[in-house]
Amino acid sequence: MTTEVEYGRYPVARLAVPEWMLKVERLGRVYGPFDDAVIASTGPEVGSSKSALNGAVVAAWDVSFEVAAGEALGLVGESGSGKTTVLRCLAGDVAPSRGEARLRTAAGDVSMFELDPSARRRLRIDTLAVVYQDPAEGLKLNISAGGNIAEPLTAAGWRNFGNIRNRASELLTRTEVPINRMDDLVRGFSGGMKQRVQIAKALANSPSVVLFDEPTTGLDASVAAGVLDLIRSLLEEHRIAAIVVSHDFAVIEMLTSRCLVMQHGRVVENALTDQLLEDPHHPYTQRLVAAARS
Amino acid sequence: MLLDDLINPTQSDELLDEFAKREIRRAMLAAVAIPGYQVPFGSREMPVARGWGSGGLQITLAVVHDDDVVKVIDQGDDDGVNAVNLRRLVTTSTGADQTSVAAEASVIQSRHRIPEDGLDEESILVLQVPVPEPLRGVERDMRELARMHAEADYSRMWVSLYEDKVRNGVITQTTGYPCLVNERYVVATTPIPRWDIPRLHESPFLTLFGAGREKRIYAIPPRTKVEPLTFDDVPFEVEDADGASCAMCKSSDAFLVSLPNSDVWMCSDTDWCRRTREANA
Amino acid sequence: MGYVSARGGLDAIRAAERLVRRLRLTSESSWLEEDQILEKLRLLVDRVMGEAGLWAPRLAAKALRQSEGDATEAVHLLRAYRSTLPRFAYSEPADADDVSVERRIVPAFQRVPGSQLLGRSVDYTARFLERQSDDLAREEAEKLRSEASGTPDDERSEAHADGDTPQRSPQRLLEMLREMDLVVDRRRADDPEPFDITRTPARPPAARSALLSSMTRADTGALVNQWYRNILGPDGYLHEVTLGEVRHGAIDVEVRHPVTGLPVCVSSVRVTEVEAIEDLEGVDEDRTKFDVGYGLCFGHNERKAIAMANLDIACHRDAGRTQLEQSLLLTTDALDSAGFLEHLKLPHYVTFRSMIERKFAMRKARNRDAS
Amino acid sequence: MTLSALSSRDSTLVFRSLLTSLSSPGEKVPMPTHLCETMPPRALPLLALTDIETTFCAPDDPDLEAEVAELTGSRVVSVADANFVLCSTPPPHELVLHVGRGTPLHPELGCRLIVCTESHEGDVAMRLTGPGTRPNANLSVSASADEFIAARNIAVAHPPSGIDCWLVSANGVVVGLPRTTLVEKR
Repeated sequence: MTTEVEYGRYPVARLAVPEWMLKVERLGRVYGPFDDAVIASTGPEVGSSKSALNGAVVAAWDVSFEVAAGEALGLVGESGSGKTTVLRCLAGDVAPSRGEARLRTAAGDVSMFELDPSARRRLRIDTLAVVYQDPAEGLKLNISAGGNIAEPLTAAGWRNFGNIRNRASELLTRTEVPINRMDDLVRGFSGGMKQRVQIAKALANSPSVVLFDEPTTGLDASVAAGVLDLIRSLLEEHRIAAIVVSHDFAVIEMLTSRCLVMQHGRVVENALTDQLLEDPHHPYTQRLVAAARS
Repeated sequence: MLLDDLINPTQSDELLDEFAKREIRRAMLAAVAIPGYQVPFGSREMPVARGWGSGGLQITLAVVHDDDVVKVIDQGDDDGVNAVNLRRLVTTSTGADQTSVAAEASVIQSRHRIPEDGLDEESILVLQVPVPEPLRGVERDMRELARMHAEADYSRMWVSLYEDKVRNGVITQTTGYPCLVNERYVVATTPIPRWDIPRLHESPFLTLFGAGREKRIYAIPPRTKVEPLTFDDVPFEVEDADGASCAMCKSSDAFLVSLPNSDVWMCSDTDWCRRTREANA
Repeated sequence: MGYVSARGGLDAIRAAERLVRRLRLTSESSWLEEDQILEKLRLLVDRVMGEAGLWAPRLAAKALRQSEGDATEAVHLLRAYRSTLPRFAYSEPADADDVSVERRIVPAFQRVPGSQLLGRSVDYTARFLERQSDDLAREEAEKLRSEASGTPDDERSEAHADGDTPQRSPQRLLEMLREMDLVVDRRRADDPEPFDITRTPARPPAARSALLSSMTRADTGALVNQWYRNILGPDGYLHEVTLGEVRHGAIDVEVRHPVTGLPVCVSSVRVTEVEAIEDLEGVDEDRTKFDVGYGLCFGHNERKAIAMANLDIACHRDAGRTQLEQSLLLTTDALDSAGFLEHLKLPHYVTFRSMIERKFAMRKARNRDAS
Repeated sequence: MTLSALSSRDSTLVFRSLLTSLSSPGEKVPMPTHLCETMPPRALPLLALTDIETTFCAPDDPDLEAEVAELTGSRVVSVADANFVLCSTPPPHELVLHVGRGTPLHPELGCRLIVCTESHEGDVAMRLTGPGTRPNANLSVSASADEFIAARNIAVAHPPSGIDCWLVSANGVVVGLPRTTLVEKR
């Protein structure tokens, strides 16, 4: 970590001893058989994540970073760059081919990739939440907004109907979902409203880490801005360690203090977000920034 | 036994071979040791159709010997066709005696009811189960169902109760109310009415559940915690007959069934009704 | 007064039993001999044995007679009888290459080593309902009987167009495709015990042997429907395969003698066997090769074996992505589905009473909220 | 030792004793007297429950093992693979920790362990709680069985996987300890 103090958006935790909440080391995910030669045959220099040797796809390789409480880290890149693969490995939706991810929990540090699937799922209840790009992935559309929030609550042992209702309405209020929609099926909600419900659900058990996968992609600009505002204020409020995956530098700029730029499965640049926007080093980053500024 | 005997069978009352009984017994013992867990077993075809009590029948045949006294009911009625048929098969193939009085029976096989009274520490209750999987309403994929039970992950069941209450003002689950056994497994309580559910909790008797078609046996041992799934602040409700009483025996503290569009109510447990009438007389 | 379920239940049941039995035994026509059923309704007997999972032609004939032609009922009778029998031993593994074929076709090639052998099949006959009088038919039968067996017709149907002499154990097309390195090799080096679906209920994810056993015992119609549903139905993930082998023939079943320890033949069974060649085109598949699905069932039942072979390879390629495996394992057994359907005829007045009670409870709750 | 195959009725009677003992952990349940008088009672659970579909072993009782295999057709396998394990004396720690416990998906694959004890009287008093136990259910075991109980407690510590035990006394009284029973020293 750099000693030069550049105040990002959430500098507090970073200035203190690097008190990571989630630490990822040499994460890799390859589709198909691979060895060193296959890995070497892919990447930004080659211009592809697909190996010409055997057709294996090196979706992500050698990705390392850490995130502290109260900090938001961005993963930026075009589609196919590997950023969503990284997020899905951390979420437990995809098994990594290599690497380690350590998560700090109340019960001590755990190596997430070494946990059995059932322990992984338990982490998702109250420690690590995910907000997906597609609300259908994070929500059950045929269940009411309140019912969607009831799921993580009951999974965490809540058994009082009144308390569940209160907590759900508190979360929906906080995420600016009209409370009179609480008992309506999510299916009938607008895209922005669905994302707000998904965020409310993610926060139900006050997780210490939240992963956002393109949280505003697909929303109208004005709606997206509102959702981003919400996420930003929630991150400030809850001292969450967040990872935000986006292809859009505007989103990264608004939410994160530091970010990794990914291309063809590799991290090509890793810097403070402000710095990166002002002075991008890698040509790919320069291109992305230019696109965002235009 | 010779091959020739196998292909030229003589008539016999035996419905299950000895090895089949052993296998069913092993499954039953596992079921008792893991209360509420659905133990898979090599369910055999019985002379009754799957869905007509073939699971309950296999259990009863594997449990009963000639010193036993059996009671068999359907809907609480000893004289229903299914009950009569099964009782006949059990008594002829095991030599067991029969009774309609629950207190006299050592083994009671039932479809859809627990007798109103008479079950004690000496009783074994065998319930016929059409659908043993309590979570099927919230999940269809069996791989996922197995996982949910293995991890005691029942949050989706709770969500369905939440949704039910929100939408309908009450929990609308009718019979076969899902219960948590020994704070671990959610079970389908055959479809017995909610009226009978409280009697499963810390009961003096052993209850064995047999699902022949789905090839599952599960059990609730005596003196075991059985909690109907409901929220702390939403009381579990048994069927309410609005103060009605049986037209024949005047009972109001029994599970009553009625005629269509009428105020005439009757006990579903016919033997209880008979005994109550005799006591009244 | 009051609802009374069939009171005097035992008398009613006995009367129903007597009625069924009396009308069956005393019908006007002459007694139906087992041999007649075995010969004249041989395909029905085969089908019943296959769905019962029990090779016992005479018992199957008895069951069909008793069930008055209801195949599912006959399957039920056979299986329930089997429940009363102990299992003393396991048979020795039988090699399908030892099947002595009576019919064998290879649609994938015009000419194959070992020859095409059409054998006894209506596939090539015109499906006219024969309306000749019984007398004429008997006359024809007499005439045919007087001709020696092994007539030119038999020979010709066996020889097919390629003129080769048919072999009883011809080399498989699959072997030749393997020699051409055209088939994904999924044979495994270890030899796991086959899954016994009569002892352990098969549920997904299951071993391939569990899937094959379930299908071989499945209801023929159910399996054909599963196949077609996956061709034209809403799921639609099934390819149309090319058939590599369709065979019907007999094979010996051996059991080790409990005293001598030597294998002894206890029966000869007839089976239908099918190998279905699948074109691979998935992203994670070797597109330069084929894969093969397998079907085998008791008796002569080509529809079932073909559906089975196609569903076998479909299920392998599906690899758990959909619930095809669950459908095949859990929904194709004749007795499971028919039994559950028929249980709806049982009294359900306790459950229905509970349902009505909830309807009123919901109304009460609604009125309470409204006021 | 001369064992004989159980009749259908006797198998049922032995099974009922075993069923009662697992339904009421800690309760002293006699097995049928007429069988206990003619055969070593410890063999009865195996004779009643095993057949060619099962596996078992009796590592410290090879004669009995051979006879049971002959009579029931049950296959003799290693301790770790056996559905049933019979121990003529309270087994050592290692054996108890070695038997199969099943998995969360298939807890029923856990082993049934049959353990012989001289009697159900001993110096070490245990309190039993859990499904089926009566109020104040208890168990007295000898010091040698005490070690076994400690190992058993480890084997059942991660439900639903675990093992189920029967303690069979020399006079044919069986005490069931299903995996759900909490056994604590008093």
